Amino acid sequence: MTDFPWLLTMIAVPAVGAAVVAALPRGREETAKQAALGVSLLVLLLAVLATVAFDAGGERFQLTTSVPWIPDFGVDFALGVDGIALVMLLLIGVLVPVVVLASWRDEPTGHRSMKTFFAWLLLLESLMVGVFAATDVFLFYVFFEAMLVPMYFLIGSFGGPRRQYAAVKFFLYSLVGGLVMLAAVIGLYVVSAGELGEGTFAFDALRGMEIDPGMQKLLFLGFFVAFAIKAPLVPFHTWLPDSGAEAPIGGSVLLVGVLDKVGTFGFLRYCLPLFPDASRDLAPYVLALAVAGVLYAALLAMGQSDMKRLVSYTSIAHFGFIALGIFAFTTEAATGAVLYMVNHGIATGLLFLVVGMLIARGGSRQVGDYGGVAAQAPLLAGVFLVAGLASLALPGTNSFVSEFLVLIGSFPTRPVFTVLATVGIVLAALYVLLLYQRTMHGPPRGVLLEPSPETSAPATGGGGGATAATATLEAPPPAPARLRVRDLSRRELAVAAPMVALVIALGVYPQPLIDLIEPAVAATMSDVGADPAGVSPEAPVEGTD
Amino acid sequence: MDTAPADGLITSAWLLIALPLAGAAVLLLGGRRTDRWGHLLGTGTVVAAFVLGLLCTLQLDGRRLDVDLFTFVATGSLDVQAGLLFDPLSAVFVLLITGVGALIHVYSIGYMAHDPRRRRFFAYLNLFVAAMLLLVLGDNFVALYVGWEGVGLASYLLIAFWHERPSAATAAKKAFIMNRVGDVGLALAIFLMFAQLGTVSYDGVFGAVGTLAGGTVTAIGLLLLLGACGKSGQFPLQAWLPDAMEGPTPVSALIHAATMVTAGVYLIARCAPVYDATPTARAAVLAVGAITLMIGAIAGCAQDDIKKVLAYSTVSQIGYMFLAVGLGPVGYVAGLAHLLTHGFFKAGLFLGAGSVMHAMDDDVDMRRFGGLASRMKVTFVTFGLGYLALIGFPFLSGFYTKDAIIEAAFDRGDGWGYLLGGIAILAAGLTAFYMTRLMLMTFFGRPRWEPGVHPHESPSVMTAPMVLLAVGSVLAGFLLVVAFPLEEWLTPVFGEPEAAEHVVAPLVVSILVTVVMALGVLTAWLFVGRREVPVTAPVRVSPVTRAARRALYADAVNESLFMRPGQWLTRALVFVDNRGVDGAVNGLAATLGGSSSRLGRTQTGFVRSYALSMLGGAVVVAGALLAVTAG
Amino acid sequence: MSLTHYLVLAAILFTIGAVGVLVRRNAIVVFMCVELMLNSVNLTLVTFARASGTLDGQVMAFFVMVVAAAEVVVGLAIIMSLFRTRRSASVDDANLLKY
Amino acid sequence: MIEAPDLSLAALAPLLFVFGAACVGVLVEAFAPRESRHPVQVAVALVGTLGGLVSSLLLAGERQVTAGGALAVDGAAVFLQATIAGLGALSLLLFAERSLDPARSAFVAAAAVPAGSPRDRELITAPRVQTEVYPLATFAIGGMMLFVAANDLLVMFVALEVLSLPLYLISGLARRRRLLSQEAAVKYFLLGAFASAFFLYGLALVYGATGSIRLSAIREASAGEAGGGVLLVLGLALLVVGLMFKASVAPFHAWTPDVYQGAPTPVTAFMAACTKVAAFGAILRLLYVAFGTDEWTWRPLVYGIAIVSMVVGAVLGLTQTDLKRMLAYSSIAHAGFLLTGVLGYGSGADGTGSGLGATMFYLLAYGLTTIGAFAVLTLVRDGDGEATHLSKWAGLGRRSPLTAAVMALFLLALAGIPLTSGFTGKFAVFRAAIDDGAWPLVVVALLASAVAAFFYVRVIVLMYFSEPAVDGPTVGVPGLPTTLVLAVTVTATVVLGVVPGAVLDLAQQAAIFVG
Repeated sequence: MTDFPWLLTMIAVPAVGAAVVAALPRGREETAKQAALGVSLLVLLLAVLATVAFDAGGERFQLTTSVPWIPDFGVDFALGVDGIALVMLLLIGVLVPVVVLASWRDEPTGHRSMKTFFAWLLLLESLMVGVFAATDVFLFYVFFEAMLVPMYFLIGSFGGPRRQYAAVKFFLYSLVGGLVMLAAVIGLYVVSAGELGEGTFAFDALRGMEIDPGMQKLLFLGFFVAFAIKAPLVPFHTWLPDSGAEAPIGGSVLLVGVLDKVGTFGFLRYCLPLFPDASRDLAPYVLALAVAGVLYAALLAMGQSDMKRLVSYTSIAHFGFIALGIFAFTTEAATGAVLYMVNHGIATGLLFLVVGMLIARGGSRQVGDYGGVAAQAPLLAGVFLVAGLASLALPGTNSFVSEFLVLIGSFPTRPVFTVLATVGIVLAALYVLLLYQRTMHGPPRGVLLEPSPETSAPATGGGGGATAATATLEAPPPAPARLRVRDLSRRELAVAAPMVALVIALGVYPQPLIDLIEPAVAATMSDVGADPAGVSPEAPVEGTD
Repeated sequence: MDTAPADGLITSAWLLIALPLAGAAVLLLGGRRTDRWGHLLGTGTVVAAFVLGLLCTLQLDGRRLDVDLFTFVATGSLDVQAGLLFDPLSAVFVLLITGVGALIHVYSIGYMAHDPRRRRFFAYLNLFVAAMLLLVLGDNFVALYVGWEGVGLASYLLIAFWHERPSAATAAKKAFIMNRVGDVGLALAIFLMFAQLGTVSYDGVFGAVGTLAGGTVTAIGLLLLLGACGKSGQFPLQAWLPDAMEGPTPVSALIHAATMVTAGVYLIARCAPVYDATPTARAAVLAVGAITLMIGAIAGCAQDDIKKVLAYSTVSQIGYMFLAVGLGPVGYVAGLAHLLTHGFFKAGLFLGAGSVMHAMDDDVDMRRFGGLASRMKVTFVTFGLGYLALIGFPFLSGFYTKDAIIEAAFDRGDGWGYLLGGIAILAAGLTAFYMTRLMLMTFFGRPRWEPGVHPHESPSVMTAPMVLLAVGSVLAGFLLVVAFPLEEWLTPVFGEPEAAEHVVAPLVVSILVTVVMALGVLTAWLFVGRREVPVTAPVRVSPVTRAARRALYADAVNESLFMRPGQWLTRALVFVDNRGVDGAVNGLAATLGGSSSRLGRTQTGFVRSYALSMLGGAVVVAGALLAVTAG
Repeated sequence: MSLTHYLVLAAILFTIGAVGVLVRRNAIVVFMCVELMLNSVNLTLVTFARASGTLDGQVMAFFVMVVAAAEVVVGLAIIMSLFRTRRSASVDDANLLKY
Repeated sequence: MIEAPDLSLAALAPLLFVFGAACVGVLVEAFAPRESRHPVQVAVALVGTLGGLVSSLLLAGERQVTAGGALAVDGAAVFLQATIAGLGALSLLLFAERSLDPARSAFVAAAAVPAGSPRDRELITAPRVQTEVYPLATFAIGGMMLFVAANDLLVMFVALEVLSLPLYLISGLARRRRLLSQEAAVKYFLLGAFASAFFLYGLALVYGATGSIRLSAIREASAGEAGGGVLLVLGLALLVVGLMFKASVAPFHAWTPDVYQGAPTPVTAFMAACTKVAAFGAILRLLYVAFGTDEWTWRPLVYGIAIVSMVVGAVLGLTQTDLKRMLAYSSIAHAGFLLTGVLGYGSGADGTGSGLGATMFYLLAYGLTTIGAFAVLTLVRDGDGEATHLSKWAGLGRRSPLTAAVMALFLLALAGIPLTSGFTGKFAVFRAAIDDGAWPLVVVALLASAVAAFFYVRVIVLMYFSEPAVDGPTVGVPGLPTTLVLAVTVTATVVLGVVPGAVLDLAQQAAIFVG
């Protein structure tokens, strides 16, 4: 079972699926949807089977495949996963089918066929699997950059009104980061040629090198900038609100849920083990950025009137927490950070999805255009609340475990930063509840208001919108305002239910995931010179009497 | 004291939490199918939990038993087990929560009978009971924290139950946020314990408190106190509790009077080993208690909303409890006893207030009440008993437990002891004043009802719990202090009670308190009972009254210190982010674009200028090469 | 006269040619200036050939002349077609392609 | 008794094929009947270039100096000759496309007829095809192939002229927008001649300084510092100026946008791809062989020029609204990237760096991609010929998804996105440069890439994310030649991006100069 090329299959299946979906004749949208769902479910199955095949206590990298690719550069097509990468693959496996299902009936704004949408989505899935599964730095870089292209098209072709601006901004930001990283990747190779006699990109070989501290700093910065743009840390973050807001909902979910995790994953996988001295030296600065992000983005989230922008800003705050966990250099915090990566994907993914469902009903992204939805769509409101609570890391939801681990693990080594970040949990409660109260609570109002009966009759014709608008001006205010909003449909329930279930399940019993993650985190911590066994208490514990 | 693994029925103590939780899950997931019998299920699970809790308590026999469930989170050196601790302290709370909870569930069947969302109400109530039980049963600080925030969620859901009302939605949010501020303190305390001791279990932490530096223990104590203040509506986080009265009245009774708000007292009592080691933090608890005691009592005197009066009263009474537990070993039992009796009479008072509101078409303004004593006999009698218990009428519950606290305060023996005792006695007088005012305005005098209001007694499903609670209000004090002393029951937790050296004789204190109480009642009668109560509140009042009406400007302070600056900050940051951070990037792009078009102008299209640029380039190249060679 | 004088003269001629390219407008004249530059090179080559005592430089000069002749053919053809279209041989008039 | 120079015909076979074909082409032009000329000319030119390609491929591994020392047939020469021949053949196919323009050809029917005259208007739609471009282009290809093999400066000069003169002519042969085309030709010619004069003067000075024009002799002389000094340095400077002009490196780039825009698009493709290869081949040979020991002199110079070129190309490209002009600025930026590869010569004077191989690979990859990009430009037309204005391309992705997809691929490759040949090439040259310690240059190069990416991406945005223009262009159905070109270039762009191993290896093995 372990000999089966799981990872290669997980890359190949969606790629082939994308090609097949793209090659479908025009007008076969239904087939495209079903094929995309089937393929993504197959990948989920593969991810689960791969997890079964993975031995948590075994070698660091498992399920490995390695083929020489560009011998001239010393590049291998080398795949393999540790626990950290594996849980990310599981996250991809879960999110993509959900996204496919959520995009089932999306009316694309660009009049483009959904067939193309699903083809890009599957291609994106393939590349996302690749980026987490690569154990060759060059290969990682290739996937890292190639991933931009499908996302760029998803935003640009299927996004909101300012999609062109958002797509270009996304592409250029990421590209700039990627190019800076490219310099570092090449530098790493050159260094490895000096250190090891022969240039290589193999992660395991690079990990063992002793690099000159000055060089380490340069290379670290090269990688760091790329990752800090990807998993936006303040001040590299301004692309995310635009992209998150303009992307189609499915795109936003994958963008924030998975794509941006490559950044934090990169911190942990590449920055720390490859440049341990530089990581230690520069950690205070990174932590300052991370904590600044937690507070700054949370405050900004409160100031947003666009729901998708708001959720994007919350993600920036969450990325601050993840970075805090990674750069605190304790096993507890880093395990929490990895768990956070998964949980944030689920929680914020759900939040984006449910915000998308609301937007699908009202056609507006403005918070102010909604109100009192809970009274008539209790299921929608309930899912919204669960997503919001997960976002503010309420105990019992998955995010709590990870946020708690990050903070409790960071506190022993970085008390000041941790205390500041902990203040962020109040702000998190504020932005979530403000959003929830404004949209779901209160008297009915906003774009979903039912037009009064006498005006709805003539509006059956073509330009209903205009007629209704002019009519409401003349008509007396209707006595009991009601919203014209339907509660979640079966399809939407099928989207939300597994996510809600995961939110609760991982909130109550996260230990299986932690068991997967911890060995890899511990290995990383010993690379960076921290005690892999975790924090040792400052005061001696005497036997309890 | 050693912790032993649970045996017998207590091994299934997890069912205490699981039962109401399952009830909540069934009701929430079951949807409309469960509408018909949902309230019965909800009530049934809590009653079952009460019975189970009672049986467990009977088996307990003063032991400290641990129920290990599963590994919640274990990574690195952090090991958090999901486990329950069943000891005399938690048993007391289990009985209070499930007992009062069950009564209030029964009451709610009637109170919410006509609400289309009754099923969901019971689901939330069940959720609350489950979370609250987790809070008191957890055997480590993380479990406590989970329950802690869980009750916060339930409280949020229930305050916002009528969420179409913007005031309810806002009150719920306010409650959650202010609680979260406290939660930060609790969380930081847990982080500090882990960093210092490497453990978060009660046993581990309490066993090793002695090894910690004094400053660290004080820090932990203060942080825990912050958490307690948030949950219990104590100064400076007291402002949310009166607003929380926006929720349905049973909620106010159960959550915002009897149980959840007392969690802070539980926390401090549970962490007695920590506070025993830090006089500084204990002093802070005392200060918080005393200040809140007065704030609540003063604000309670000027409210016209019947539930607000009770809410401020709750704030004030919990202040008593904080004062008590802040006194250290001598006060823990006194504080907890008052907590229990308060649970009975305040729940009873709220249920009575609910009954009154039920009769008055959900009006809460006492200025439009009056003369209800004859129309609602059961309510009047039960409410009256609760009232007497609260103001400390001799030989009713409050008399025993409040006096004990005041005695304990005097027993400090120093000047502070007299000050605290004096404050407590003064507040007792104020309590008598505002509660008498409430009684007079509601039940006596001339009816001032709105047209169309026809007060009537509530159905028996509502009055029965009120009667039971009234009985409790009358007897609880005697039972807990005299008949079956709580002190003995809790000895395994807090150790043998020290023989108290009374500075002021208990009898003197009792007489003093009773006299002050009588003065309060008298004053209230002079101010309210003798005159006609205006239907609208007078505008021209003294600054003291104005301040009391606005609860000593707590909201104003919060608004001007946090909310408005926060809003400005947010607005400023949005501007900075759009214009500054994003602007810098866009500016860079614009600069590039601008230089592109400016540079593009050099591409004039004239061959001769191209040739010039080439010649210039050649000269530069040659010059540079020569320079390099020469240099 | 030393060889240096010849070299300096050639350099002066080259410069005159280059400056001519920059200042003259008539395409033919510009082109003639280029030819002047080529011929200054020829002078240089011959001078150096003389200095080194080999014939290489002189042979190269012949090569240059041949190439220059070819260039003239091509150049005149191109300038001619431009002139016939625009009725002007001014290089400044050919200014449609810019920025 | 004069000894006949040693002449290895086998080693010269690629050149002979191409020049032979060019001469035959002239004869065909003279003697074949007008009707049959076009197919015959195309056949002759293709046979010549493909013969050149095949024979140079067969020469792989050859290392010798022949033709009396005038020509070096070494790895680099053969690789670049094959590249030029291949790219030349693809360009010729673009020349031969007959189904896109209603008038059956992109080239003017009678160049001598004044533009805009009644006769010209008559001819513009007449299905008359002129075929002189084929022998001219074949001569240019031959000149380029000679250029990269030239082992002495005089041969290099002659080759420079042989490749330039036909290019001047065919730049002016556009059928439509003839005024622009003629202007381009005049500008190219005058500036080209001006640059040649610089080159020539440099040649003379080097000759004076070292007494020889043989590259190996110059190397010895400069190493010995015997005849070095000011003359040699000045000579090097002027030679470099002449070559940089051809390679359209800033600040000698001024002609590039104008000529690229004005010339017929197939010719632009030809120039962009083949001229660049040839010019860089000569630059590499000059710097590595003749001045390889003088590395310390030219290194800072190339460093600076590379930065200027990248920045100018990237920044000026930002605001272009004409696709051909935009690609011209892109070509200038790419010249800068190539120069970073040139810097990866290797530490010390032994030339062990991977710069040569990397640069050659980059040239191949860039040449193929750029020909492809220009080929796509020939497809998108409106009433007035090719629609090269950016605004016309709005919504092309919806109107003609395949064309847009192919163009997007080329643009992504030019931007250097992984899994395209552009990325592999960039990676190779940057690695060579960093290997040689030139990492500040690489950082600049990467920033310039980012800036340049903006204008590539902007085209994609227009094609895919904008509403189609109302009076949008039509997308022609390409005939066999253009289809072939697109197929080859698309395949190459993807293959060199995904599995570049074999070709990289080939370039690295061929990275040998003799002489």
